[in-house]
This record gives sequence, structure tokens and C-alpha cells, in this order.
Amino acid sequence: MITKQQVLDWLRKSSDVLEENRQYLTKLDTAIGDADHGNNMYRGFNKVKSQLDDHADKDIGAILKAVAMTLISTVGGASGPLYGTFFLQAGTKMAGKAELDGDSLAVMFRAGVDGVKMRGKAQPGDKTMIDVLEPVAQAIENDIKEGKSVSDTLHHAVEVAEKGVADTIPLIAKKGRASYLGERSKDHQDPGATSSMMIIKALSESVG
Amino acid sequence: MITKQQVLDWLRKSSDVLEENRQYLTKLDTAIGDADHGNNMYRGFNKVKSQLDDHADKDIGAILKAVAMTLISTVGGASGPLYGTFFLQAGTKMAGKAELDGDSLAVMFRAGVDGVKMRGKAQPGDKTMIDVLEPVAQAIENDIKEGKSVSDTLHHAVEVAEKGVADTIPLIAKKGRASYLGERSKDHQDPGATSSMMIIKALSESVG
Amino acid sequence: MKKLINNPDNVIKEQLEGMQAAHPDLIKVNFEPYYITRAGGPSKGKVALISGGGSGHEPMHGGFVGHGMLHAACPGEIFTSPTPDQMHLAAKAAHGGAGVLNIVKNYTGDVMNFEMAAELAMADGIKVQNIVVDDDVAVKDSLYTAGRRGVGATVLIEKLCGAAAEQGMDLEKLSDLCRTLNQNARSMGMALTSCITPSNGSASFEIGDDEMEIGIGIHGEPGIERKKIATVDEIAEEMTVSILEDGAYTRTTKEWDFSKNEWVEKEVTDEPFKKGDNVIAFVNSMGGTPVSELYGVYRKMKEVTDKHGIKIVRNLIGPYITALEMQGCSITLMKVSDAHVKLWDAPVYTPGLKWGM
Amino acid sequence: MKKLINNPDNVIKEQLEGMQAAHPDLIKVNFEPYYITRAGGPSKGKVALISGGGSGHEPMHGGFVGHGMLHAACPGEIFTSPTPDQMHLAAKAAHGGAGVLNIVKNYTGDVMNFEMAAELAMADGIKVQNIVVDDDVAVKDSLYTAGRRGVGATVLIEKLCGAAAEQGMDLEKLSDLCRTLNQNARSMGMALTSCITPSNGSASFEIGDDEMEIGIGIHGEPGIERKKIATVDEIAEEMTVSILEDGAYTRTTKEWDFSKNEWVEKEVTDEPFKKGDNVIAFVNSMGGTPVSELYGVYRKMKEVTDKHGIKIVRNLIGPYITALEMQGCSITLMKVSDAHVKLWDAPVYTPGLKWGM
Ligand SMILES: Nc1ncnc2c1ncn2[C@@H]1O[C@H](COP(=O)(O)OP(=O)(O)O)[C@@H](O)[C@H]1O
Ligand SMILES: Nc1ncnc2c1ncn2[C@@H]1O[C@H](COP(=O)(O)OP(=O)(O)O)[C@@H](O)[C@H]1O
Ligand SMILES: [Mg+2]
Ligand SMILES: [Mg+2]
Ligand SMILES: [Mg+2]
Ligand SMILES: [Mg+2]
Repeated sequence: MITKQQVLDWLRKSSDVLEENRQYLTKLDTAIGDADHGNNMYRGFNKVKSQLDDHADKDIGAILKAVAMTLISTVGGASGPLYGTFFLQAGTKMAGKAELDGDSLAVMFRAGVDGVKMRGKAQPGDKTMIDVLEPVAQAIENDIKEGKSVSDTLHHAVEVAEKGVADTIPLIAKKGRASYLGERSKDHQDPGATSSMMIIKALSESVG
Repeated sequence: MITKQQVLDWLRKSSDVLEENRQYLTKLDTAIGDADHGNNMYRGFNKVKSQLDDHADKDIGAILKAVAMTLISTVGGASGPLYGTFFLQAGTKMAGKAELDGDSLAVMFRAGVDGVKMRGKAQPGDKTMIDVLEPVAQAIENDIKEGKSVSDTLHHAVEVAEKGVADTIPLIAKKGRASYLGERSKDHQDPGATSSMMIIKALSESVG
Repeated sequence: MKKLINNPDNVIKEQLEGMQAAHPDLIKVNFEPYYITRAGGPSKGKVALISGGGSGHEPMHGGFVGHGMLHAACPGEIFTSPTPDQMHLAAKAAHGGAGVLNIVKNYTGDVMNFEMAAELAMADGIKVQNIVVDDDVAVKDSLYTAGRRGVGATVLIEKLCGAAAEQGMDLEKLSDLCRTLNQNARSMGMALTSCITPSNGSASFEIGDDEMEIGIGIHGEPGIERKKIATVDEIAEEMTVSILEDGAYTRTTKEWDFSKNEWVEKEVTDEPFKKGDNVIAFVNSMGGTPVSELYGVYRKMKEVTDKHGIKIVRNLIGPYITALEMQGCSITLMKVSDAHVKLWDAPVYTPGLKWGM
Repeated sequence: MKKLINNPDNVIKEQLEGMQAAHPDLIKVNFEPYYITRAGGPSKGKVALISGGGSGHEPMHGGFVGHGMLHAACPGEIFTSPTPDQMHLAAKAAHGGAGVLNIVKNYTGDVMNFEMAAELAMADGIKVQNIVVDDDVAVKDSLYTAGRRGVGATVLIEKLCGAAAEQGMDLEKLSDLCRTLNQNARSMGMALTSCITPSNGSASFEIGDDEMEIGIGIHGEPGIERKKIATVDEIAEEMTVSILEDGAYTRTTKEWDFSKNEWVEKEVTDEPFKKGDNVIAFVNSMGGTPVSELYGVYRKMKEVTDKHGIKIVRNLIGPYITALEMQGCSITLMKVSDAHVKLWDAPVYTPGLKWGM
């Protein structure tokens, strides 16, 4: 079970880790993008963090939707609408819930990821956050189906996410700014995939 | 006696030495000016050199006046009108002459230097070409009065010119661009004084 | 960091404050969120022409708000698309009752955010169309990339559509004009140096003293190729030829269908330039290249267009769509009809572009 | 060398060729020697307003030839005053029968060359006056220096006198106006980077990543002081205060006396700014600083002028008098009357400045 407190924790931890890695993510984006991904994620999640106290009376679905609105209106760039859509779709599916079991987790994640795919039209292999989000969504669905605990599922999700990040390195980008570079996008790690991995790791750590 | 051939030689030698020292003079002007003195002198004297063959039928005065017009119309900057005036006044005084004795040399030089002083209003100590030209004019006048040969006079003139150049180093500029720098113009050698010295040296070498 | 700024966190706010202080007769800057509208308010009965994008490209877009050009501009963070709520509020502030046309440069973020903004505005009962500008021939195909970037053509389109909007053209016709002009335009850019975003404080790419980047965008990103620095003749020729010999370009566009009330995707193909075309030529500085060097570029560019039988009927030369203080330039050629030329000549009065009034 | 050029020896020629190719409707470039006149030829019965100076400051002066501004401009080599014969031929080409006013920036070379040019023209029976512009407060006294440099005020004076000449003001009145405007104006400049002249290929001074030069001119020369780089607020405040608190400035000017038929020297004193003055404020980029940063400068500058009770009634913001690709800026304030403001608002149509037509 993931409690509402753990969800709030997740958001705080995400904000913290993105703040710590602001320079790092921006540096990744400098190589194959426009040098702002860390700043964008920091700006958005810092705002999310500042609003956590407002969520006391909300259910998990409403919290995630509020996060979505905050990200959409503060992040900008490509990652703003993409992460915004993730939380919006995830929140919509979790409407009214006070806690999440394994099935909910899987449904939530799948809804978020499908939202990102619809919005951004990226496929696995395009060197985007989808290279982390899609395998993680699949792993969570499988693990839960196979009866793994939420905690184990999330630990495994982190491994999958880390592998997803590493897998972006040799890819030639087909979506986002990195795609303009063609062959020159090779041998660089995708910044959005990296921030997605960090957010998944934050969730796992919050749940334990 | 300085022959017409030696005058033409002087102009050719001046042009050669200024071409060789184009970078050097510009570098001096970079420190306390606008980084063009070597280019300006090269442009002007290169044109003078290209016209030397046209002077076959002219007297020395006419040659010097032609040089003046060329410098005025190709050099620009401060050094264009200043060197132009030097040759114009020198040429005016030497009108009709086929060769120059010691007295003529002294008169010519004095006329040129006074022209530069009138045009640019600089005094010795202002850190300009006058710090070479004025002591050289005086030395030539004295040496000739004392009965020295033209050749000895010019050898001495080169020493005086070299000292004049060195003397500009500690000065604070009061005229020309270097004056904008105030105290910061100290410890730099004046480019115009340096080119003047080179032209005087060329004259001495041409006469032998 | 060699910049005239205070705290990097306040750069956009303070520069907008300066802009407001400088041009109170022309523009009104809204803070929280940022958007810039005309000082005189909306133009009643006219389509509101709006654009926006990351900051760092000044004078675009804020400098193009005013008579005969934009009704509103939304500045994002530096090199970061603005957000849908910003765009939505700008649309509401600028709407004169005849709908809104958003000119959107083709970047994943800009496109997504403007789509969401259009949806928000339409939910408020404002008719909105989004037309995407994608003129950068450095990006070869649209199948394996995010598609061609929107670069120099944006400036020309904002001028021409702004004149048409000023003359009362309706939303549908204005959208058609905007789409046509985009299809008629191609651009190519290059950089001699990188640029520094204030919050990062260091160059976005390292480049040697004898190197240049060809095929750059406007966000300090590396281009498609790094080369030894060449002469301006070689550079201008390579860029102009790339533009003139670029073949047909096909991609899928997404526009709002007012009869179906949904986004509709269409395949659209731009035809290459051909002998006899009349063009507007735009030689742009990336910010750090002075206009003297742009004239060197123009000289060779015109030689090449002449040789191809392309006639330059109007031109624009200067820093209009920049990447902070980057040294470099871009060339944009846009095929125009006589009617387009009339729109070009129509009066414009904005902080960044003025003539005719 | 990070420049868009071919052979350094041909830079000026080729850039002028580009300029001619770009603006055949506005200007006519003469090669050998270089001068730029209006495409339409001289203005019959009007004073011909002429300026010139070293190249590298574009768009000044060539970019200011056209309706409502200059009749001719003489570009010298880069950072080198043009020559008397050039100026003389330009005067002959631009003369409309009502005399010539040469606007001369106060540099030893420019002053001497323009004097010789005036003498040549007068020998040809053309009435010529030279007015020297010397507005740079970084140069403190005129006794121990070549006097204040002519910098930003030149652009404003060319615009205002250009409008007056267009309206038919005679040579004497125009000379008076020019002198008054110069006396009303003060400027100050600073640099974040040096610049590279093409023929030398290296920076004119070395400067650390955390340093700036205050009190620079427009020729890549070091300024009066090197400092740690400061915030834009500190920089803009220091420059504005230097201008506003600059005391009375006295120097000797030299103008032609048409009754005595000779050059006459006069002592002339500029009064300091005072509370209640109306000014035109000009924030200029040295070439490599983008307009976004100029707005940051404008913001603080206006705060300071407001505090001093000085009212900005018009402004100009952009790269108008540059030092190649140097990063940095200058501020010029010029006290103006209502009549001067009308001249400012009058139509101008040149490659570098356009409004009102
Ligand atoms: N179409 C897309 N679908 C999914 N993710 C995308 C897409 N385009 C870009 N991204 C992700 O967004 C990241 C860049 O985000 P960010 O730098 O914040 O935005 P921008 O590219 O607008 O500057 C990329 O690293 C990539 O992971
Ligand atoms: N008023 C003056 N009188 C005499 N010489 C001067 C004067 N002003 C400048 N100079 C000389 O001119 C030299 C600079 O010449 P140059 O660099 O060619 O011209 P500019 O200063 O116009 O760039 C200085 O080094 C100095 O010797
Ligand atoms: Mg980015
Ligand atoms: Mg010099
Ligand atoms: Mg971005
Ligand atoms: Mg010079």
C-alpha cells in the first residue's frame, strides 16, 4: 500500500533530488539540447514542493492533478506538458483514492505513461523519457501481475529505469531537440530519461 | 650632399622598413591606441613606393610634395595629415633643388617638423612623434652649424631619434589617442615616435 | 560570465521592466505571468496575432508587438517555451472579438504548450488557430526528427501577417496566409561562437578558435556539422545553396478544424524554389555579429540568388531573431507575391521594427 | 579570427558592396575613394550634411545616409579616419548648393583630415563648416588630453540635424544647432570584451573572464579603468551618474569664420545637466551585446535619471555606434527642447534608422 503521506513524500523527494541534480540535468541537456532541462525541472518541482501543505484535505488523485497543473504552468518547454500530462492522467485514474495498492500503482503508471506517449508521440528507442517510462510501466504491470509486493515492484522499477537511462546513450534521437543533431546525438544520455528515472527512484525510496 | 637618387632610396627604404615593422608598429598602437599605426604607415608608404618611378623628371621639392599628397590621401588617421604635412612643408622649402647640402637638410627638417607641430599642436613631452622629430631637428641644425658632415649628422640624428623613442616610454600622453588613457599610457612606447625614428634611420642609411 | 545582468534569476523580469520603461507608448508588459500586449489594448474586430517562445531571441517576439505586427507575445524562460496559462491569458488580453492566430515555432515544447493554450482559449469561447512555422533546412527530414525548426521565417511571417491582420483579414484567411508564407520560406543558420544562458553561466558548447558550426538553431545547441572556419563567401554560398537547392519537404501539420471541432492532421509539402521566384531575403545576426559582417553575407548571398534566377525584391538585415550573444548569422529566403510585398511595405511600428509611420 | 569575412584587405570594399546591393533604393556607394551618398543625388537648395570616420562602427555613418539624416558619409579604413580627398569628393557629390556641414567626431585624425577637406572644398567655392562632436565624459579634461571623444551623441546629432537640414535650415543655423546639441550631450561607455580588427586578427586588449573596462571609446582601446565585472545595476548607475554629475566642461573649438575667412578658435563651455531637463536617452550596444541586455541597462539608467529629476522624453536602444563585435554598451543623454523633439520625431529613412515614412 502506498499511503497519501508517501505520495506527498514522493513529491518532496522528487523535488529534492531534482534540485540536487539541477546542474547535472542541465549539463546533459547542454550536450544534445538547449541547456535548460535541470532548470525547468527545478522550477516546476520547487513550486510543487512549496504547495505540498495545501494538499492536506485532498485525495491522491486530486493531489496528482494539482501537481499536473503546477508543472504545466511553471515548467514550460517540452518537459512541462509531458510531465504535466503524466500527472494529469495518473491523477484522473486515481480520483478519490486515499491510498494505492499494487494494481492502482500499475494503472496509475500506465495512464501517466500513455498520456506522455499520446502527447509527445515518442516510441521506445527515440531517445526520450519514454525509454524509461515505458519499460517501467511494463515492469510494474508484470511484477504486480506476478504478485510482487509494491515495495519489490518499485525496487525493480528503479533498476529498469536505470537501465532505460543507460540504454538512451547509444541511441540516435528521433524526438525532441536532440533529434536535430542526428548522428551527433549518439553517445549522450537523454536528460528527460534521467529526470524520469530520478522521479521513479524517489517514489521507491518514499515507499521503502 | 644628398642626391636625388638618395632621396628616392630613402623613400624606398622607409617603405621597406615600415612594411617589415607593420605588425610591430600596430602592436605598439594596440597598447595605447587603436591598433592601426603599422597598417596606416604601410598603406601610405607602400603607395609612395609604387609611385617612385613617376618621379624621374621631378626635383627633390616636387618629389617630397608628391609624397605628401600620397600620404594625405592614403594614410588617414592622425599620422596621415601629420606625415603629409611634414613632407609638404619640407618639399615646399626644397622646391627646385636637385641635391641637398647640410644647410638644406637642416632647413628641410625644420620646416617639416614645424609643420607637424602646427598641425598637431604637440610639444616635446606629449608622447608623440614630436618627441623624436623635434630633438632630431635640433640636432641636425646644431651639427650642421658646427660643421659636421651630412653623413655624420644623420648618424647622430639616428642616435637622437632612438633616444627620443625610448624617452616616450615613461611619459603620460597628452596628445593623440594615448592621452585618453591618462596614467595608463605610461610604460608604453609611442608608435608614431617609433615610425619617425625608422624614417630617419632610413634616411641615414640611404646617405651612408 | 560576460553579461550585463544582475542576478540570473531575475534577468527576464528586469529586462521586461526595462522594455516597459522604454516603450510605454507601444507596449504593456504583464508580470506574473509574463505577456506583452499593445499599449492601446486589443484591436476591436481584428484577429489578434500572437506569438511566443523562449526568451533569449530578442527583439523577437516582444519587440514585435505593436501596430502592424503582433497583438501579444509570451516570453518563456530563456530558451524554454512559455506555458499554456501564459499564452491563454495573453490571448484573452489581446482578443479583439475576431479570434486569435498563434504563430508557433516548431519545437516540441512550443507546439505542445500552444496546443494546450488553444484548447484553454477555445473552452473560453475564443476562436483560436495555431500555425506552426518550420523553415530550417538544416533539419533534413521530418520522419526521423522533431521536424524542421521554426527560425528566421517567423520574423517575416509576423510582419506580413501582422499587416494583413491590421487590414482586417479574417481568421481563416489569415491562417491560410500564414501557412502559405511558411511553406514559401526556408532558412539556414551558422555560428562562430556559442552562447551563455545566464542561469548556467557557461557556454553551451565549446568551440575552437578556428572552428564554426553549420546548421545551428537559435538555442545555443550545436549544429549539424562542425567545420574549420571558412570565408564569408564560402559560408554564405553554402547556406544560400542549401536553401535554394532544398527539395520538396513533406511533414504532417496539425491545425484546428472548426467544423469538426478537433485537431486535424494533414500532410503538407513545400515546393522548392525555382527560377523566376521573387523573394524577401533576410540576413540575421545571431546577436553577437555586427551588421557590417551581415553586409558581407548579403553580398555573396545575392550573387548566388542572382545566379539561380531568384530575384530579391525586399530585404531585412540585422539582429532580429537572436540566440543571446552568439556570433553567427542566418539566411532566410521567402517566396512572395506582389500582394505579399504590399503587406511587407505596410506601416509597422513596434520596438523592434519600424517603418511607414 | 571569429569573423564573417574573406581576405582582411578587402573587408571594407566587400561590405560596402553588400550594402550597395542591399539598399540601391537608398544609397549610392562610390569606390575609389569610398563615399556613400543618397541614391537620389544631392538635395537642391538644402545644406548637405556629411559625416565620416573610421569603419567598424556600423551602422554609423554609412547606414545613416538617406532622407532626414546624412547626405553623405566617408568610411575610412577600420578605426582610421578617412582622408581629405575622400571627404572632399563626397562634399562635391552631395553638395546641393547651400553649403556643407561636416559632423566631425573629436579624434586628432578626424579633426585634422576634415579641416584639410574643408579647405579643399572651400577652394572649390563650396561653403563648408565643421562642427566637432566631443561628448565622452570618460575623458575628464581637455588640457592634458586630445579632448573628449566623439561617441554616442554623434548618432543623435546626425538624426536631429538631418531633420533640420531636410526642412531647409541654412548652414549657419544648422551649425548652431549642431554645436548646441553637442554641448547638450554627454556619454559614457564600457566593455565586457575587446574586439578584433580584421587586419590584426587578435584582440586589441586582453581581458579576464571576470573583468570589464569602464570609460572606453569606440576603437577597441582600453578604457580609463579596469574593474571586476559588476552587475548591470552597478554599471548602469555608475555610467549614468558619471554623465549626470559631470561638471561644466570647457575646451577650445575651431570653426571656420566666414567673415574673416579663416579658422577661429573659441572657448566653449558645456553646462552640466540639471533637474527638470528633458533628455533623449540612447542606450547603445558596442556590437556584441544583444538588445535584451540593453533593456537591463535602460531599466537602471531610467531609475537614476528619474531620481535626478531628469525626464526622458525619447529614447533609442540598439547597436547604432559600435566597435566591431565588442561586447559592452554606452549611454548618451542629450538635453532637448520641444523643437528638438519635433526634429527627432520627423521622418527618417536610412538603412540604419527608419521611421515616419
Ligand atoms: N516528443 C517527446 N516525447 C517524450 N519526451 C520528449 C519528447 N520530446 C522531448 N522529450 C523529452 O524532453 C526532454 C527535454 O526537456 P526540456 O529540456 O525540459 O525541454 P526542451 O526540449 O523544450 O528544452 C528530453 O530529454 C526528452 O526526454
Ligand atoms: N597631435 C599630435 N601631434 C603629433 N603627433 C601625434 C598627434 N596625435 C597623434 N600623434 C602621433 O600619431 C600616432 C598615431 O598614429 P595613427 O595610429 O596612425 O593614427 P590614429 O591615432 O588616428 O589611429 C601617435 O603614436 C603619435 O605619435
Ligand atoms: Mg531543454
Ligand atoms: Mg592608431
Ligand atoms: Mg528549452
Ligand atoms: Mg586610427
